[in-house]
Amino acid sequence: MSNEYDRSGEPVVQRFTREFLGEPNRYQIASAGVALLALLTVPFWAGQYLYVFALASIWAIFAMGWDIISGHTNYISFGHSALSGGAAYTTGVLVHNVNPDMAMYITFPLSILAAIVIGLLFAVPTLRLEGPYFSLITLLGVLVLTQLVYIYGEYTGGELGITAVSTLTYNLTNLYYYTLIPMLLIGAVLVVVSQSNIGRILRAIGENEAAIESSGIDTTRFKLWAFLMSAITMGIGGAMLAHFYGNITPSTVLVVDRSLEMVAIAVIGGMGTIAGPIGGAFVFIILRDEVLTVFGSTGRWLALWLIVLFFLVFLRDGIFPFIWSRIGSIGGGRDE
Amino acid sequence: MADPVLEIDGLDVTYGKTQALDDVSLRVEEGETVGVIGPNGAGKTTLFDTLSGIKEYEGSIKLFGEELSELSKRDIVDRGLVHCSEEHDLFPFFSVHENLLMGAYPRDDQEAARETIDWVYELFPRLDERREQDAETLSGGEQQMLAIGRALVSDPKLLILDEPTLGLAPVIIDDLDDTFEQLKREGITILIAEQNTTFAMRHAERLYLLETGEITLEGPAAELREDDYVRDAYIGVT
Amino acid sequence: MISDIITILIVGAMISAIYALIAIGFTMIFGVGGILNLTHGALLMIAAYAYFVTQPYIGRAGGVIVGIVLAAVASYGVYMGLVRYIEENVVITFMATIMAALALQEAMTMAFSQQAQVLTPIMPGSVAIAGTRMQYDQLLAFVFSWVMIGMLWYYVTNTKDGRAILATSMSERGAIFTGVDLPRVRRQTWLIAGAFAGVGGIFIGRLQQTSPEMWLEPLTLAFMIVIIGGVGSIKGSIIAAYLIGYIETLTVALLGAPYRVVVALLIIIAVIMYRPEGLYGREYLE
Amino acid sequence: MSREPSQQNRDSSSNSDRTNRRTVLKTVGAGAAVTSIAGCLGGSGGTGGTIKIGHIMPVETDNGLGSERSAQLAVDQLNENGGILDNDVELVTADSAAQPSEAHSAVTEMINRENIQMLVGTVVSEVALSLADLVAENDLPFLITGAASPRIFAENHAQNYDQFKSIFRPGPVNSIKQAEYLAQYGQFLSEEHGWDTMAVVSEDAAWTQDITDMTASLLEESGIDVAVNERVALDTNDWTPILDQVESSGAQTMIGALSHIPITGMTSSWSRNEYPFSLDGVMIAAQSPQFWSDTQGTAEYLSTATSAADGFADITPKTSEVMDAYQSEYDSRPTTPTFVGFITHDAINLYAEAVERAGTANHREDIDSIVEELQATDFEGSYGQIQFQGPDDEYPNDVYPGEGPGDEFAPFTITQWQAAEDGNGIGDTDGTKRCVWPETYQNGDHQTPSWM
Repeated sequence: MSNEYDRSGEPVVQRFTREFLGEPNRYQIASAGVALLALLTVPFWAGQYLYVFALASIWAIFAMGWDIISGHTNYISFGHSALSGGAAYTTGVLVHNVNPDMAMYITFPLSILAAIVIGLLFAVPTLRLEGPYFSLITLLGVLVLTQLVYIYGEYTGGELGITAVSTLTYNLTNLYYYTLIPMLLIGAVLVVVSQSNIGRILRAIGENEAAIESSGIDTTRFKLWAFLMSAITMGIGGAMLAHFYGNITPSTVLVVDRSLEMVAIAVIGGMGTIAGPIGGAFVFIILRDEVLTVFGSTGRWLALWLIVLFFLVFLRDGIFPFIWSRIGSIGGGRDE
Repeated sequence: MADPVLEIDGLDVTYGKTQALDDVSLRVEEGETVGVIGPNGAGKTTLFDTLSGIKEYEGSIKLFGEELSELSKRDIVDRGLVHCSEEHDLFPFFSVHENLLMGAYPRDDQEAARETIDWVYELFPRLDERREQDAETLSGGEQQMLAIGRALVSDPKLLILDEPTLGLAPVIIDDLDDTFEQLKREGITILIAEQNTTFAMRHAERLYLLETGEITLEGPAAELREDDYVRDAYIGVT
Repeated sequence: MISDIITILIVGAMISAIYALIAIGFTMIFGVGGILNLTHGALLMIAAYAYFVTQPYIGRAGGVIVGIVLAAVASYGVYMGLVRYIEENVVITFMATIMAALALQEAMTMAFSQQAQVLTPIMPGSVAIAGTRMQYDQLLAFVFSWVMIGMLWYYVTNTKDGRAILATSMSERGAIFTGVDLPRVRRQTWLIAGAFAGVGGIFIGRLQQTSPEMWLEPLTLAFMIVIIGGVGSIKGSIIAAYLIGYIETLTVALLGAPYRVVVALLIIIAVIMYRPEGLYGREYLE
Repeated sequence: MSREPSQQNRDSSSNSDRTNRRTVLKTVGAGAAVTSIAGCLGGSGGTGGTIKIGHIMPVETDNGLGSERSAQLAVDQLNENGGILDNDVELVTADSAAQPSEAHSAVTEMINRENIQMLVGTVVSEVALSLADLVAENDLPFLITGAASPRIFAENHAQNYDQFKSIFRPGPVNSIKQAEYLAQYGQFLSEEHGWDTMAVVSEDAAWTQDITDMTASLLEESGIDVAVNERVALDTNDWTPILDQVESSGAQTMIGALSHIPITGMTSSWSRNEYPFSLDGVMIAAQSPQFWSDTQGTAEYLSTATSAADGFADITPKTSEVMDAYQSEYDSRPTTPTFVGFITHDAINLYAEAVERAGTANHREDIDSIVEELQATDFEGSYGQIQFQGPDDEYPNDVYPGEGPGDEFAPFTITQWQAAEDGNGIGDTDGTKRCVWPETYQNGDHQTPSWM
């Protein structure tokens, strides 16, 4: 991706955008460019929000990971934090129990592998069946994994967690780019997948699986592929989160609430669009940590869930697809 | 003059982007048996679902002079339109008798309904034998009888039958012929959709030919029987 | 040894009776509308808090009645105020109901704090049965459970309205063609499910704990029971409730409490792999 | 354990005027530098006139809210007496929701936006552990009040003292010590009532491991039969099997270590079913002054370990001062400062004294002086005489636990819920707390349940 959409005119950019974003008008291209440019320049215009934005970037990764399977195919996962948390714990357990100086180039791939393995345990029995089975298994899966962390407290530190993981950096500007760049790269890959035929088939599965199946497509295989992509994304995000906080506890990376936050982010941003959940993560985290704090620490959650509920009832497509189409039809306005 | 039982005018029904019914017009007068014939996928089932209030439509459907879209599904049954569908839509874990009791659901006079149930048992002695059997364990022919029986218990003023002969053995179809004659003697108004054109022609006074969502031909049964196109395309195929 | 077995038999029966109460409403709502109502656990919470708040003023029996009524009304409210508008989209309903449950949890936290509350016993005291101490409330829960199941059974088999509920859960089209008023059936079902959840909630709240977080576990239980018993099947959910109740009791006795969820997950996976329709289920419709 | 008396600092207040003026000049400059580095807004974000104290607690729990209010009380009292180094003191408080992630975010913002100069708080050990790196990186004085895990010091200070030197724990004593004291308390019960069989029941969490391992074996060593030593799942709802097990084991008391599992249900079923044993141990929920009403009076006879006897015994002359000040200010739940409140109140005051002595509160410029003075602390607080262990001790910067539970240094107390005379209990209830152990602070006898 480039931050030069707004100066475009080059055929490459035009072809790219036509292929992957439909037929955006110049306002849409401009606003996407402005949004991207804004993200890349946060340290210059919103320095005091760097930490929040860095956190939002990681949550954007999670929300995208959720979206590529659940948002696209409508197989709703209520336990995606089992994947990211599994990855985070793999990093932690390795560092804590095997070797405190284990390098990231070892822990990172192993963490992603762990997310894939956990993901396949969810996916294989359930993805050939209808949605609710998948939802139940994911929900139980995250509860079980949380329980296992307590059962094997000797290795996982139980509720006290693992503090041995090294923190990425304390420089907020660096921290921001360390999270933003991977997020944008993952986002680019997943947007391409989402806009390709694979993505279209996944969305079609979400709309009417029987119809897709009757046209001779093996939907289970596509769902498995989507889930695999999701697991890899969650693995990357999970390992990043471990290094973001420098410590891992069940409540930080694993408990079911974390999974439901991912659902909420994707809903607000726009399910099945990849780009929507990216924006959704920023909206959600800023609402949670900055705006809604006026309602107090419990009140803000109440407000957040009510907002998500509002979206589900009145703005199902999410905020960014809505804005995108508004810009597309009227022209003008800003943001992604 | 009394309103016709059913009067459809310029009916359009769509599934997403595909047009299932296109400018369909049709009427059924009281006491008549009307047939809709046509190939599989022509839109007969869509038409019947629309009549039961399951599909949204454009155009006009008047049931005893009332616009259908202003009636709830429940009202439609109350007005006497009873749908006996292709899939039967029986209650699989209810016994034969319980299914018939459900047929009595819309009726105010439960005593009269009980009499109708007895009459249905007379009409279909095989159902009588299987009173306590779950509907899902019945054979295809028995399920068809039960579906018709359940519809009759609802005391229909307009009985709409979707593919009653589908998948039935010829012997059973003979039974159905008798049933139909009896229903007509009772004076029940019937709208029947059939791929089995000969069956429809045996019982219906007037026929409509529905092809790819459009009415392409209509007229008295005798007239269509002589029609070359109908004869070539639809008679003898079943 | 023998006394251990008897203990497990008794303890299992008591907890299973409550599980049955929780699962029945969940499965009924699924049956008539194809909706997985994830606010179900929150209804239990509402009933428990209703009993907690009103019992000191109107007595124990009054508190129980208010709890049941309020849960039923809340259930009705969830349907009329939210689900009715989105029920045509199963996935949206699925997510909206869990968000509603989360919102209720936070609302309860704001009103009553996170602190777990103690409910006054409905029937104070306990009795030793074969060496196992049983609170009267546990026995009461067992009795309540079967009385309610009996009443439900009578209602769905011997009354017109009840039969319509059962019929709708078997075939929605069949129900439409026989003139069943679907919106009315749904409203009734949500009311009944709420009442069952209310009874279950008061007993769960009384015998375990009443806290804003008490909704998730019963919800997961209901979900599991319904999948094992067969979605939409009342009979299946009762049998599965006892199955899960006994397996949990055994797991706790043999392996320890933390393994409850683990064993439950393994069983669920086995069921899903080898008998996805559950014990008494039809194929998952739509 | 080496003690380092700190008389040499006692007189430092005599030249405080001169020190202060110098400090103000110095810190204004530093404040500007910090502001520009952190990209922060506002001129007073530094130390230009306000010293900001950060407070992190799960404020929706009684312990957390009691601490927050006590911190505010301490800050108000400091301001009435001229502030710290002539600067106004401001409390910046955030809710950790007992979640490490929430706490991490909140403290990051406090450091970067509010420019706090000291952090006090957290009863939750996982939160304290997860904040250690962040706080150490910023050289921020962090006074831990409530969280008892020894890991905070064993894993950090003992490995690299210089990195983690700014983190202290004024109280309570760590959980290893608590486990030891709990065994001593068991012996006391044994002597008092002639009990010879006990049950130890801990929730299955990392903080209770010492109690499972140490308390039980110490009890055994002193000739008490530990018939049950169980760990129960954190999601335990149904206490009947455990209570039955304790009953059938013949134990006369169940020593519990329970924090995450709600124990209100357990308490009422223990009392209502008249299980024939006493309930003792570390029961976090029972520390709340509202536990009597939460359990509708069934808490009677239940004892729990707590610091400062939750204010129900005069540990030091200051205990009742803080208690009275708190109660004249607040009359809603929690109606007493809770044990955390006392420690937090002490922490802020000992910090104030330390920076007064150091002559600077500028942690970014001069953390060494601040740490040096904190190390030299010998502060009579409301919950005990507070000194810190030296850099070469086993737990550097952790509170000095004294020689025993009744020592004036960081005393360890057990309170029991008892019926109040003449209905003069906490709030409008019939229940009150009495300190039953150690004997130094005792103001009531340990009572066995009436049904035993």
